[in-house]
Amino acid sequence: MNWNILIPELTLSLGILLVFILDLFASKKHYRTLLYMSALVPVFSLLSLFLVQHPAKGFFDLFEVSAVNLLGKAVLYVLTSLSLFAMQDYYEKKGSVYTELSYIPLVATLGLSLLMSSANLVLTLLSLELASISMYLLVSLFREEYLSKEAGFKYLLMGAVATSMFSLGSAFYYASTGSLFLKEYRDENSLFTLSLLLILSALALKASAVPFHFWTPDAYEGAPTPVTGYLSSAPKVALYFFFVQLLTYFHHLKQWLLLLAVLSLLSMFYANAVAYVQRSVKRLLAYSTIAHAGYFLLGIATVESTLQRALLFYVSLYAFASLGSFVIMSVLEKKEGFSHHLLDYKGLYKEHPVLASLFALFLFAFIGIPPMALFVGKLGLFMGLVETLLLPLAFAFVLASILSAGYYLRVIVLMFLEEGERRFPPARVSVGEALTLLLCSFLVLLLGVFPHLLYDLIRL
Amino acid sequence: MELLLNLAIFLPLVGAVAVALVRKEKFAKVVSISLSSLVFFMVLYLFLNFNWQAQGFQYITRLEWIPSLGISYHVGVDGMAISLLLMTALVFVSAFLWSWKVEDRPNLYFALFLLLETACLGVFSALDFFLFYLFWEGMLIPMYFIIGLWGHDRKVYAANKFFVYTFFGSVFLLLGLASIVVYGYMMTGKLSFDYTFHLGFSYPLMLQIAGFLLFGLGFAVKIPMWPVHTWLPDAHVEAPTAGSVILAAVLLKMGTFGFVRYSLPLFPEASKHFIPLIFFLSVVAIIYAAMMAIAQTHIKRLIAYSSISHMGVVTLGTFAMDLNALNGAIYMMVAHGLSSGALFMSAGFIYDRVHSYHMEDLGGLARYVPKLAVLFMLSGLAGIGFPGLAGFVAEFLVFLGTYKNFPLWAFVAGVGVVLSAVYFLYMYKRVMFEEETLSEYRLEKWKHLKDLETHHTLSFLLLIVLAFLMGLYPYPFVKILEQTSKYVLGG
Amino acid sequence: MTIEKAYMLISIFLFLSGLLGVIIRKNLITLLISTELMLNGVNLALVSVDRIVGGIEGQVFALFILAVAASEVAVGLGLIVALFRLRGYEGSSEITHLRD
Amino acid sequence: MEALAILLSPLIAFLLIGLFGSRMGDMASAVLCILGGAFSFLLSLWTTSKALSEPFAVKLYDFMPIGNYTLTLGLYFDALSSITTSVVTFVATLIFVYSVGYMKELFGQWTFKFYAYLSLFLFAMLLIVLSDNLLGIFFGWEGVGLASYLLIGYFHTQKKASNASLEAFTLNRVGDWLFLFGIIATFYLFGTLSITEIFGKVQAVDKALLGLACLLLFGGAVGKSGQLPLHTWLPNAMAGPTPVSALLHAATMVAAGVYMVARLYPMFENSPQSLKVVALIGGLTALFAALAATSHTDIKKIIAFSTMSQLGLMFLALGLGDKMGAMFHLTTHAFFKALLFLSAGSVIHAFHHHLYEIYEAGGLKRYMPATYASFLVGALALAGVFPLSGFWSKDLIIATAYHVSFLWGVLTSVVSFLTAYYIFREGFVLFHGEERFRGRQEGEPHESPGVMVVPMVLLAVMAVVAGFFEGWYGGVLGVKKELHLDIALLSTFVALSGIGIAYLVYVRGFVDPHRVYESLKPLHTTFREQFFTERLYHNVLAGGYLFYSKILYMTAERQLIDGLVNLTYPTVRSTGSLFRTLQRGKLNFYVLSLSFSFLLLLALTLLWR
Amino acid sequence: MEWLIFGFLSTWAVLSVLGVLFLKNPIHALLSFVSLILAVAGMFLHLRAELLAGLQLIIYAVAIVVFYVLVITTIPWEKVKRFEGFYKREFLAGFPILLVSFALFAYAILKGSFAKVGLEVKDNVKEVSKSLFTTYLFPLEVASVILLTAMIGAILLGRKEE
Repeated sequence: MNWNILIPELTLSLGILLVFILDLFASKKHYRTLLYMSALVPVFSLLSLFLVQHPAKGFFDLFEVSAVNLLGKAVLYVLTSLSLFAMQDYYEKKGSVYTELSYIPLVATLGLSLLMSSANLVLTLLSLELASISMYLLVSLFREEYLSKEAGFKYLLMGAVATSMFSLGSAFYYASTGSLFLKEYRDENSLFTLSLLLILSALALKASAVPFHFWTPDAYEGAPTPVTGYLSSAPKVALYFFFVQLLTYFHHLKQWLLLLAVLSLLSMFYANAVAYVQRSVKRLLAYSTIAHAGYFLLGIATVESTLQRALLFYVSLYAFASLGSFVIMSVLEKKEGFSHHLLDYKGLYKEHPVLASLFALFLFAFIGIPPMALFVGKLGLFMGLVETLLLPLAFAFVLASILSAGYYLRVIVLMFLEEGERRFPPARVSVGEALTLLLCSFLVLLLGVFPHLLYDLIRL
Repeated sequence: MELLLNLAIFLPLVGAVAVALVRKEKFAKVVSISLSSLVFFMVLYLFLNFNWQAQGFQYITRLEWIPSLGISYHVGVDGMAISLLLMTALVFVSAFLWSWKVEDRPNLYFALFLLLETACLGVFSALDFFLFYLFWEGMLIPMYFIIGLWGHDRKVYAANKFFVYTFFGSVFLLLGLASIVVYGYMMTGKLSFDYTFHLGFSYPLMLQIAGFLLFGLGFAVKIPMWPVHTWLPDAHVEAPTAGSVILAAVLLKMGTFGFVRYSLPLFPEASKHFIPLIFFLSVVAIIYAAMMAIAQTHIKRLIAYSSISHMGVVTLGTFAMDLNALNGAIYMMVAHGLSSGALFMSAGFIYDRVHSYHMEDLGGLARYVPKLAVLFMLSGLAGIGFPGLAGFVAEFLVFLGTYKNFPLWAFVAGVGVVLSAVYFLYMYKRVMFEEETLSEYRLEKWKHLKDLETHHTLSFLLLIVLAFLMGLYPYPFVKILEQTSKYVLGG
Repeated sequence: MTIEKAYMLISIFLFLSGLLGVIIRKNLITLLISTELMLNGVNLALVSVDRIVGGIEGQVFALFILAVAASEVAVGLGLIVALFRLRGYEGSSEITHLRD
Repeated sequence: MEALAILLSPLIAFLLIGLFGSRMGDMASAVLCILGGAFSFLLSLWTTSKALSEPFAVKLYDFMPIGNYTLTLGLYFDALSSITTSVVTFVATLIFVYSVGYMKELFGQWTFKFYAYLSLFLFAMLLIVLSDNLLGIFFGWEGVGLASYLLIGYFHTQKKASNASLEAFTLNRVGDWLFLFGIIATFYLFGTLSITEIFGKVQAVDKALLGLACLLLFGGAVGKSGQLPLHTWLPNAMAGPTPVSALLHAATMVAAGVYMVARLYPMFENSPQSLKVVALIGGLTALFAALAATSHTDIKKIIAFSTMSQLGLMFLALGLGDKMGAMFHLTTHAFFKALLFLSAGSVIHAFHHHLYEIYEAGGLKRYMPATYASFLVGALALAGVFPLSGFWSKDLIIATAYHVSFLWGVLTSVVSFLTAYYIFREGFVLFHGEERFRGRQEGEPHESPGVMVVPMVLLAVMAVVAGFFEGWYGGVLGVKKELHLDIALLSTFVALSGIGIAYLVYVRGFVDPHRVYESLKPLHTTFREQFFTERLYHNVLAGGYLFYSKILYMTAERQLIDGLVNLTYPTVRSTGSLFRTLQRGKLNFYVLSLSFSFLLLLALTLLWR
Repeated sequence: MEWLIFGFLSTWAVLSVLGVLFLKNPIHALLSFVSLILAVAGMFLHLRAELLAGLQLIIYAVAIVVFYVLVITTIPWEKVKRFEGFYKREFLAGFPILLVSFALFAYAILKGSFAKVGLEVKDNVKEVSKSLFTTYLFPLEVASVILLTAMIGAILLGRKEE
């Protein structure tokens, strides 16, 4: 047993255990301490990443680490820590304190972390499930809030469908390759093709690509906002790091490119169109996530290190930007009577210049304006698509990103260029939220100007 | 010297941060004006020391920036760039002076303008695609907010239209950049965003055509060429005066600059291939926009259309494949920057005093604001290519150069000379003359109008004086462009 | 057509019936049951594949699926109870408060 | 240096007046303006004496590089340019002086502008005359256009004046457009823009292209000189103050076209086709304008049409190869036409700028003897009565016309006849007959002050004596001309008969002119409406341009292009709301959609080949 | 004989599935589901997956179904009446879709080539357990975490909020 490769996850698990035990004995008073403690757990895991020797395999080859998935884990841990920091005040203000909240996100992260390293479909399924079930819980854990439960149930049911699809896909994979380990398989075989479709569909559902996106807007809207932030960032990173691994095994199928092209085109255009008719900013950002899923899927359309590196860079920074914007929304939601209706954002700049500016920063980043880091990802994708001569896809990407500018701008217009009608009591930004926001925006800007700090680490 | 160029680019950025942080109104104004003047003098110094006989770029700074992507911080100027830099720096001084009396959120206002200045200076001096694009898009956000926050009634519509439209162009531009960078990578195995690195390639025709179209779409929107021009009138109409000035004087030049700097040297065959198309679009722009201009009653919209018309002359000259025409086109960029800036100031001043842009509400102002009348007239003359002012030299060179290979096109485009005089003087007549058509009420109001204040006059004079200088003694200004034009035309 | 393949077909039938169940059933509990139906179908498929290829990994996988199914049901039922507490009993057609 | 000073003194005057006029006051500005003009005149006399013996050039500075060629601005003094300079500065100075009296009433109302414009005009005009290269000529060309625009629109509060100035500038610009391309074509023909160098190479170039260049250049002259078809601005330009009409629209600026063609005559000479066009346009305009003049009743417009007509004659002469005749007529015409305008201005001044219709005045002889005398001299000179200057110069042209073709000769004779008729018609109606102005204003009309009369007298003297310089003028231009007795007799007869008819009709009352005009109404209207060209231009061309621009703006721009642009947003939105129906919150429906799309993907995957 | 057993079991399973899908009352549907579980367990036995058959019975028939029963008993049934049965329209739309899907799946299965591992399995239970505790030990641990989390979640969600 090569325990070395499991150190980060073990650290995480120990942390979970510690927090769990403390939670059992601590009363609600200590909620804040617990949450901050748990926010520090991923930091330790992050540090422990440096102890891992890579590349290596272990646990009967079920589990493998490489430079890339370690990087993914690092990003994941940072995201988790940040979103935990941002959770504390929101739940307090909303009167929905659960001490359990301190470790459930960690469990989800554990699942995602395992997902990135899994080399066997069993482990993939289980880690995915671990993450999913914790996320169902996170979505629905909102005291006395019907919408949160509804979102949770919808997410759960769609998730269950995905699980069974994934399992069936695994069954076909097993039938065609004779093993559940991910490995090279090069025959033309309808069973294998079927397994590709099923597994891809299940993962696409988790990644909320059209037409498997239906849960996304509802779950995002119903979930407590910091959780939405977590949902829109951490799983994406893990999934796409996993996707890049999966690419090795499936890309030779001629259906792979076709399926991904269809999925990504649908996602881009569908989501960008529907986002225009949203009335809630939260839902709007949910659709933005779907559209971005479309962009990201382009990154794995075919094997080309330029593409995949750009994708991983893009998705990591997207996660930060997305987390940041949802944290801003959660700060705003602490105001009495604030819903996320577009009109509530009117004149936000007057009331909260800093928050509004940061939100605008993230929105501009989503549009893909330099010097925000997402731009570099976009550029990388363009380059990769050109390099692989997938020019129609590049064109579609261009059109979709132009299309998307409109609805982001609408939010910016409301915040900056229009006068507010409703008056809300001002919202305070807690320390944790401030930390998260600062770090997210800092990273988005810094890595926009010096992308190589991260880019060079992504070695495929 | 090299340092000076970098300082000139980034001083405004520093200023922007300072102005945004120190929330004092006076501080903002003083800092902006003094910084921009400083930048202007730096650029002027560089301009005067520019070796106009030397080929290639000068004042080059090259630092490794993002080595793994082949991106470097690479700035430098050629004759065209230094001329445009000079014009840009001057126009910004002028715009800041003009904004001396801004009362609405002055700190943000000046900070955005300073940001814009860095972006504009950067675009003209970047020698790296990535850096270029960074600055290119960097101007989008400040301008968006300038239009959106300080604009007039339909500012939101205009700002959005401006943003989406120009973004539309620039994403295609980005795709084009990516394509040629990738091509360079595939050919040499070296990933490089460096402009000079790519100059050496001769791309296959298909790639040239694709690249030309992608780049061209980005530039065409910014210029703006017919028929992707409709954002411009709206943006101008709604923008605050200084915003319009910068928009017309500097931002539009980015597109034409891009054509000269990128499209022509990188895609020479494709450029030749597309001459008929570009000429058609240019001539249509010249005549069509002139017709649009005469149809307006809104003076700013009229001036905006005149910009489109003049930009048609620039694109015509750019693609005439002739040294003189190209010189003229570049000259036109600078000249138009000066004249259109001054024209928008005039319109803005009228609005400040009378609160209307509409010709129906105006008339007979000449008697009451004589200084404006003079400067407005001079600006207009500079715009319509009156000899002795910069615009004439430019138009003459463009038509001269174009006539060599494409006499008919040049001749037809020359109608613009007539039409521009018509719409400008028509507007001037409706705004400044014809007092007898005024109502009693207005006449009474006009009697209390205040003429230009000192800061207005100064900002006018800055532009007009340079326009005169360039019109009366174009020799050095044309000479400085020659090497640029030569290498752009490949020889 | 071996008997294992026939079982495969039955398993697909079960899977798709589960999907159909999710599509047509009104009651939240029956929705959950339908997802179980899908998972059962998958299990059957795994076991029959095991027989066809002559291995045991399918059964192992099926075991894990049982665990997963159990945990999903647990959470799902918890949610149903919570929904019931908050709104009284709601059918699936009425959990449509989150919509565009 | 002194050569440069000719050019610079009006420029300096302009700058000083422009910058400090409001502080100096109007009178000081006027004085400055006159001083600038006078100084220029004196210097030009001096340089003329030098240039007559030996043409010389003054290089100013390198203006701009055109490819490998460097365009250097400079001045060129030869007989033609220096004499013209002297004439221009002389007439200009006199008119500047005159205008002090004329504009006196307006002093205190920023009248210094007027002098600034006048100085500017003089500078630009001298630039045309003196430049040694085409581009320099173009500079002056546009400069006088601007000055003309500003001066016509001097009374800018009036709609009429500002419209007229706009029209003038526009039509001039049309000419300038052609002129500009003429310059460009010339440049490509000769590789240079310097006129002296051009003359050296004129034999060597392609004739067809030379013809094209000449025609384009001539286009500029057409615009500037108010020839057909760019003529309508000239009569309307009379909206400006009278000194302006005298200086710009009679003596100098409009003559610039003629001067330019004469200046570039070596080019035109080598391209007979273009000369034919010049002759045709000139001849047509001469007749056309003369006809129009017979039917107009505006004091100044009649003289304006006369100017057009005379310019037409000059072009005809040029076209027929008589450069000297044209230039000499240009010179004499400058004197007597300026004189006529000044006299007319004097009348207008007498009525405090309220009277413009000839039929509203009458019998002024008694009140304004000096003006009357001046007008008479001017009219006689214009009619070409021996021995006034007009006789000599016109005689040259008519002789040339008869020499070339009988048809041209008849044309010139008819024009001469008409000229004599209409100018005396105006004179007689104004100064003879009953005093129709009674009751229109308080007090009696009075003679103009000395400051106006003296220039008139001086001009009258010149108008009388200038003709005697014919021989000398021909000598310095290197052309030998002798008097053709038959032609001289014929034209004197023609002129006298024109005067006679006018006398019979308007002084003797032989027939009632109103009834005659009434009975010939269609003809009269046609002439008066300039063969409806003005209406054509104003209503059809200008109006049509405006109309179609507006239509195009409303349709192509707003509806089509911008409409399409604006359509994107609703399109996307409606697409969005269409797709939104999928997301109605119903779980069953979600799964159904999911299954359906899954089926499609399944089919795609399995059946894709 | 084999086919006979298959026929019996599959008929049973199909009938139970129809019950789950179309029986109005959720309790009846649940009962059909239990019957299906038994049928599937039988199939497992028939396919010689004894361990799985046992676990199927234990986990599904006992644990999961008990969950359901517990929940169902806490819900007052008179309110549920409104939401019994199934949507006809969705059925009409969904049925053909799934029918076609079934055809495609069947096509793929029948056409597909299965791998051959060729492991001689003597004692199924032993082999599976061995695999479970060697190769798949790690996933087993993960599964336990899942179950734990789900348990905590169920408690959190199901308990009465104070």
